[in-house]
Amino acid sequence: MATPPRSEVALLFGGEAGQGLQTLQTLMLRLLSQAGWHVFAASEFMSRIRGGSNSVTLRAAPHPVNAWCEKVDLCLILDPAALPRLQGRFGTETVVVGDPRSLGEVAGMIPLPLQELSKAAGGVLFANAIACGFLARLLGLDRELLNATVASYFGDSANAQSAANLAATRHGWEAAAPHAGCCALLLPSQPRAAAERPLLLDGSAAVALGALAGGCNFIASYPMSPSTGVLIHLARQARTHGVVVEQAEDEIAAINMALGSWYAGGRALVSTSGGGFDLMTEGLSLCGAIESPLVIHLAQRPGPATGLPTRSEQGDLELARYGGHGEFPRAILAPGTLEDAFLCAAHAFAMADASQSPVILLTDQFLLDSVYDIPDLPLADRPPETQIVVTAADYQRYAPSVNGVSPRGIPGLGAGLVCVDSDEHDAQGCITEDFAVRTAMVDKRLAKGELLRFDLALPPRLYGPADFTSLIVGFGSTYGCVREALARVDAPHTAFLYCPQVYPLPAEVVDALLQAQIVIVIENNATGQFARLLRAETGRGADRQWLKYNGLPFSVEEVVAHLQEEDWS
Amino acid sequence: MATPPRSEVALLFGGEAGQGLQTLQTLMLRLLSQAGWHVFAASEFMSRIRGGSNSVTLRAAPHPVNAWCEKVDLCLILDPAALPRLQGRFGTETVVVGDPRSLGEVAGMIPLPLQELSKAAGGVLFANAIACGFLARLLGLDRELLNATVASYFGDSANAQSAANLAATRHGWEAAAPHAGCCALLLPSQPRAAAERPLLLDGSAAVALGALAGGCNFIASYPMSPSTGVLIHLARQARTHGVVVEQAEDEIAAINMALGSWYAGGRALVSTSGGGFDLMTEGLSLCGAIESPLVIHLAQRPGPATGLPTRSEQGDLELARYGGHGEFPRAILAPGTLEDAFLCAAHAFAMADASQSPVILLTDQFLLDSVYDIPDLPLADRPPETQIVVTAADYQRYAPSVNGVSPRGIPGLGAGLVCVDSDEHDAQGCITEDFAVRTAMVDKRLAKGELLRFDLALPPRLYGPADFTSLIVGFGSTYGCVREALARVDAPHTAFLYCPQVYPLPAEVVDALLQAQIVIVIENNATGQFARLLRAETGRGADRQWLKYNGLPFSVEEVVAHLQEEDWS
Amino acid sequence: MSENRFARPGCDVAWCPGCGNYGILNQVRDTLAALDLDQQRTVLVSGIGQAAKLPQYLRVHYFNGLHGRALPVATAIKASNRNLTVIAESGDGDMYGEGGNHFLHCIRRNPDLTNIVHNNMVYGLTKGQASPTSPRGFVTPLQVDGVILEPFNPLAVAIALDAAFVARAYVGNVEETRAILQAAIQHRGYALVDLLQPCVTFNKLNTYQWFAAHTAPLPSDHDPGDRQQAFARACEEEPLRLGIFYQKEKPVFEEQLAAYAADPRPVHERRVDLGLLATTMRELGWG
Amino acid sequence: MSENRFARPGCDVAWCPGCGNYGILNQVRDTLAALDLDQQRTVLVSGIGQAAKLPQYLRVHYFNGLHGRALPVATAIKASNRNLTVIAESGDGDMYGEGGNHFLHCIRRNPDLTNIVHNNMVYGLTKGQASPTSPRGFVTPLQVDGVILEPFNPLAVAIALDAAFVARAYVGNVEETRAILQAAIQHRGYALVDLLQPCVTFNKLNTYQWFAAHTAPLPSDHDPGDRQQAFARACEEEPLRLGIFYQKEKPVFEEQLAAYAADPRPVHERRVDLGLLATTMRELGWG
Ligand SMILES: Cc1ncc(C[n+]2csc(CCOP(=O)(O)OP(=O)(O)O)c2C)c(N)n1
Ligand SMILES: Cc1ncc(C[n+]2csc(CCOP(=O)(O)OP(=O)(O)O)c2C)c(N)n1
Ligand code: SF4
Ligand code: SF4
Ligand SMILES: [Mg+2]
Ligand SMILES: [Mg+2]
Repeated sequence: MATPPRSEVALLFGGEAGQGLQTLQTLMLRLLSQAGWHVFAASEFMSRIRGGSNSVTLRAAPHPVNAWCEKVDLCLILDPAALPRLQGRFGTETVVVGDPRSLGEVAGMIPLPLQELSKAAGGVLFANAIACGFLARLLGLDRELLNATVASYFGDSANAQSAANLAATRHGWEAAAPHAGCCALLLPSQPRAAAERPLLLDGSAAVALGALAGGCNFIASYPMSPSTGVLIHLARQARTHGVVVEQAEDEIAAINMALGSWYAGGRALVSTSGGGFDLMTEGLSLCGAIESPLVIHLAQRPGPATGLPTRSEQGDLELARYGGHGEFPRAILAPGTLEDAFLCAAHAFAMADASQSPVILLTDQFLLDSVYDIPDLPLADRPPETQIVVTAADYQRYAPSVNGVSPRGIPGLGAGLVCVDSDEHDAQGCITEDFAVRTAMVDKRLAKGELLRFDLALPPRLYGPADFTSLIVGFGSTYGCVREALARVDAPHTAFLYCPQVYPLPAEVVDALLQAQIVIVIENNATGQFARLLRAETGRGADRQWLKYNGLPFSVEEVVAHLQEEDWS
Repeated sequence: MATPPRSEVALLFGGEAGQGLQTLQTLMLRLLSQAGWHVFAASEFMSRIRGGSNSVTLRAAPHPVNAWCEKVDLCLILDPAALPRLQGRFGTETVVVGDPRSLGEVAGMIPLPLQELSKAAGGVLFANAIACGFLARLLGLDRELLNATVASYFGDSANAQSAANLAATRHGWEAAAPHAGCCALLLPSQPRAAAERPLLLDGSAAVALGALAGGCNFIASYPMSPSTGVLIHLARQARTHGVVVEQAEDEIAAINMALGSWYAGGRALVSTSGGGFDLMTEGLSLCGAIESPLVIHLAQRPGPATGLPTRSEQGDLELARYGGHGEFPRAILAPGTLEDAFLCAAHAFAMADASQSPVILLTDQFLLDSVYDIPDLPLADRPPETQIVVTAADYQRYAPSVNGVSPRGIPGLGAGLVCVDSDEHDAQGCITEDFAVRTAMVDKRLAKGELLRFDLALPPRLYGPADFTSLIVGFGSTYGCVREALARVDAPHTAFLYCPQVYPLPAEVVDALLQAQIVIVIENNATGQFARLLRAETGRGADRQWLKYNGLPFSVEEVVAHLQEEDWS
Repeated sequence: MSENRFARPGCDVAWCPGCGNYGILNQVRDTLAALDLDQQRTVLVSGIGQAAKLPQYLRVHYFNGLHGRALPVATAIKASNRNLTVIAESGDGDMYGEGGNHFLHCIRRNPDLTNIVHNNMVYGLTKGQASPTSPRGFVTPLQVDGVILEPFNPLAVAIALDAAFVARAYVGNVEETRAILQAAIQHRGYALVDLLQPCVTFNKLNTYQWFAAHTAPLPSDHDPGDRQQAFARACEEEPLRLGIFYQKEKPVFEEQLAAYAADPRPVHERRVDLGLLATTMRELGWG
Repeated sequence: MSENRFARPGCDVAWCPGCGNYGILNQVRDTLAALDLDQQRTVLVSGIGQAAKLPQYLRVHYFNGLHGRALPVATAIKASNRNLTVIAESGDGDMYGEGGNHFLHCIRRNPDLTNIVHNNMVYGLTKGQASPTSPRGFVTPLQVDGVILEPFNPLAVAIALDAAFVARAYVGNVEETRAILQAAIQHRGYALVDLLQPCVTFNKLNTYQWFAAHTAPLPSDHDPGDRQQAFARACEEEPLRLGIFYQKEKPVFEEQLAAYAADPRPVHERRVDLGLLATTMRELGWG
């Protein structure tokens, strides 16, 4: 079964919840990254704590990777249910590893006596280290690097746990002897120096760091997959970075708390998923009415209702755009990379603050749970300043202004009173039913939308020829697979327009749509929400739609197949 | 100040909340209706219980009227604040009536010594009867009819309250002697025989009656203007018509109760306004997921947030269309007349039941609080049947089917089990994470959208030439003013497309848009939501938009002015 | 118990090995059978969470709705068809957190349903955050410095709301829990069973051992008719008392509805009376 | 009282003549002045309803938000700037109905704020439907056969939640109400004042006369430190007792937040520490 050395490799681990796939993922990511590779991992898992059947796809390549692929070079199977679930992805050259004791005899499978070795090592807890040692040897990796990685993961090597895991790793390594290098990686890659270490982050961490970089100092949220990671990251930083963190009793409380915090001078975030966002929409409307800044992280998963809680979809774009009653401006940022997740999160705070409007950061389970290496995150030179004024005695919260933005005061800072009202109000914030004031206030609020469309907008990025005739348009987490697929297929005159800001549509998006003869919109939902949004806003919709809605992200192969179906002549 | 007799008349009453404008409105509507006129009244009022400054516009004409106009022929002013608020609507011929004791001297005002007469009659409670008698005489109405109307309103004439009010009416009548007929109506109109009485209904009553006709037997709601009227009407009918009525603790409870009732075989309605609807959107998504029928009455008022609680707007169309996370079909019906309010409410139940989807009945404060006469409401021949099946032992709630609709069982009827789940589920209603089942279930749910677009759709109605080149498109309560304005202005090749179903768009709407050279969309909001929806769905948007968003409905005069600005050459 | 007709053998149960939910499942199933309930008239309603998966594992009608919203659904089912036996069950986060407002107002309504709350003092399905009943100081991935909120005392609150039936059980006490569930289902009106349940994965504090050591039955002289006494016992923290704290006959919600004044049939059996409707139309139509 | 700097003279008050809210407005205004609060640091938060309009008629900072949602807003304001005095007030429908879940969990949190509930036992602004505190049998345009739900007893529930300060006042008793409001604002932690208020337009049952006849001060020997006694008195229906039922020193929410462990400043005074952030980034970035 040994194959010639490969320039890149795709691993797949299948197992039950609770079998430690996450640990194995981390160990292998670190090991391969330290060995000099670019790495990527994405996990798909069921909505349960133990059992079921989950998997992790892990890629290593000499160039950066950030897309999910179906192809598998080396597959480790930990539970019997995994094999039938995953084998559709196997090719003729896929190397399959598993324990015959639990899986029975499988033709061509390289046996890894995991049960036996675990028992010897001291229990199932050591299965990950064993598997790691085993896989490392199949991949032809360096043994010292392996040991260093395992040791650093489990704490310094003096500690007993670390020592036991190192021993387990060795057992795995040794058991792999008959198959050493059977799935070897081509380049005798240079291990990285510690100083050159890239960042290995998942999307949740990137969003949380971006929020901190944006000056976030308050988060109130209610746990909900896949949004909880951001909340937990910020809870861990509460002390260090001075963030007020509260688990609210429900999503309604969460968003109202966030608005209360902005009112008092905080920079608040809420993190939720579709169902929780629904519950927040009245608060979103309040945000529009009182002209408060607000950042909402909407982490998408497949709906409707509870749907598939741990899986991925881009099915809440229209909810983000239209949720909340009445009319008021908002912005929606939909990053597709870790860097953009960071930048969009940070920028969301600046946008919200400057426009006194809600900004929705639209992510999905796939992006949030994907891990890959990036050289660095672009920290700004200076900390962000909240645009608040020291009020004078005659302060008016809703003083008229050309661009719709009134200077924002906060209680306790200055001589004025800061009065905000969810009813229609006058410049002072007092309830009014005056028809002319109503009209003026609507106009004032809507004027701020122009700031979001122009001054504060995040432009789209075009990949491919500037004189394209065919244009693939996407947002959020489809970024990686489209770029990789385009690199694989010869699609002349075709460009990819990646839109980290999906609403309001920056002028460049409109221009690109007008230039295109064929517009293809790719999105991870069933009804083509982005295409509809583009048509609603510009009159120009999609000529072709690439949709997927089974709960999984697009794979590179699927996009390649779509590209190949197109007639590029 | 006497003017030549008029063929129709527009009255305006201005007063504080608590001064009895509603009683006066009812008395005058009945009187004029009994006298043989077609009548219409619309009120605009502040969000307070006493004080403030409200008004009622009441029209009488030989032909049916159902639009609000700004023109005033005869104005009764009850409070000092009303005069400056309303006098912008006066023309040179407007007859103004008021009590100099409370208003001071107003040039040209016909004095009605209301304070003095009220005191004599026994107190302020009698002011309405006095005013009614006074106005009746100015209008040249028949005294016997006046007495009969007042008597029937206050109960039989033997009763003391009735007698006192009759006396008050007489005082008013007598005080008007010097000005009798100064604002006379032209036709010595024939009083109607009692049997010919038309119905005098407001929009809330029409919706409630439509719901009953649609078989509604359950309503759970939380009070919120302007949706509360429907709830109250049904509460009054609870005993007679066997309706389970419950004031929920919040809107979330309300919609979940409604879903529970449908599950158990009920036909449930919820009634709310924008903010409450926001809170219901998670339940709406649940409705989509479990494929429950549901009827939601969304009574619009100006937002965002609390906005103008007692005023009118069409600002929640996009909320109705896109609210709720994930993807599932729905229908939105937006009646513009009382007959349609009734029919749409009844049809909403049939649609929801047949498609197992949510149907949103979209109204607004103006429609709900407008009163006019209609000959009758079209009751069906047979009571609606709920489409439920007696289950067999192997019953599957989500059995596959061609049009997406699975036979709907309920607990307690048959040998099967009825299992519904908000998670993605298989045919039996059990949780699944199978990717193929997921895809099939999404397709099944979305297939039902075609039923709503075709088989069950309420088609638009076209008024004007079939070979139009200009098309005015509207939905809901703009109906009346557009039709009246078009009757007044010569707008060749222009037709009005009135859409009681705004989503999914019936094929006829699409056809009409394609035929039109110029599309004008009229809507009572600031951002042109219907125009955007049309563009999103068809690619064809508006060439011109007539928008209004100060909290008032369009007046006939405004639409006339818009029409006159158009270049019809 | 494989002959138990409420059992759904062979289904893939998504709980962790050792979870307290298995015991609850058995106890609920046995109680339904012991009461000889009509399967065709038994409806379970749940929200979202580990506890809320329970109906999936029984042969009953079920409505597995939204997180926190089981009680309004259950109330409406009962109000639409009074012939059904309705049980609303979910986790502590679901019922006392997200669904707290419904908990309050459902008790005020007093529909004839049973409310079983799997109280594991943690959010299981979302991986171990604090629930409203988590003790002070409880450390979680989110409450990194420990819980700082006063734990929610469901029994005390229910008694303050004058709930018709208020009980606490512990899944480890099989017979006692069955007896309590049985009494709760038989009680006419709203019945709360706060059912202590170890979450072996995320709650390393409130374990089987902990519950065994920190619970005790109500004293034998406890009088469930005495609201003040019930409240006092509900406030006790050590030991946590088990049993029926409070019980009272009260007017039942659905029995008082005007809709049933003249017609006892479930709403699905009724048809619109068009003649009556025409009359109503005329009545309303006179302005 | 025109020199009262919290007064906002000349504003158009939207309440009905004779409404109990006028008295509450005066009492709140006088209490703020009597406590000599810093106007620049006093924030009123309200929801929607007649009661919720109160902040409009005072010279204070205010956040007049959504129906039912004053408490989370108020909690966050206090948690973001501990130098502010925060008062959350609204009607009974707002606080106990739509906002019921926040009422529960705000008490559990125990932020240092005062919660004034105008309890007129009716929904005023929406024209007279029953509120959670409406008595059984109360007939309204919506409850045409009278209320069939158990009235919500806010004091009993608050005591069941072990609230830090629980009081009931009646607007007709001017001095007593001022004293209670004063104590509530001065109390460190959450303080509930359920403030009985006649709605002269929609509640023809619970009038000034009715309240005068059916309320009485707590007995002079009442011990606000005794939770059981407080609960027992809270359960009494005739007369309705007035005064401070329960009071307790408890850890305050915002004092326990990790965000303030090293830095007492309000969040608006802080800036991101970029160096620290770079370190955190590296820490998280090692997979
Ligand atoms: C509106 C909404 N918010 C959040 C969630 C995510 N969620 C699912 S279960 C759960 C909590 C589970 O805890 P509990 O109710 O105690 O049940 P357990 O899993 O402990 O049995 C949460 C927060 C959701 N499904 N819906
Ligand atoms: C989400 C939402 N639901 C309903 C309403 C309508 N509403 C406004 S005030 C109110 C109730 C008022 O009663 P209460 O809180 O007791 O105040 P009161 O007017 O009696 O002082 C309601 C239901 C609303 N504004 N928002
Ligand atoms: S996480 Fe806890 S509650 Fe959930 S199944 Fe596992 S042990 Fe049970
Ligand atoms: S309706 Fe009642 S509560 Fe509202 S202002 Fe009038 S009297 Fe006061
Ligand atoms: Mg739990
Ligand atoms: Mg009230």
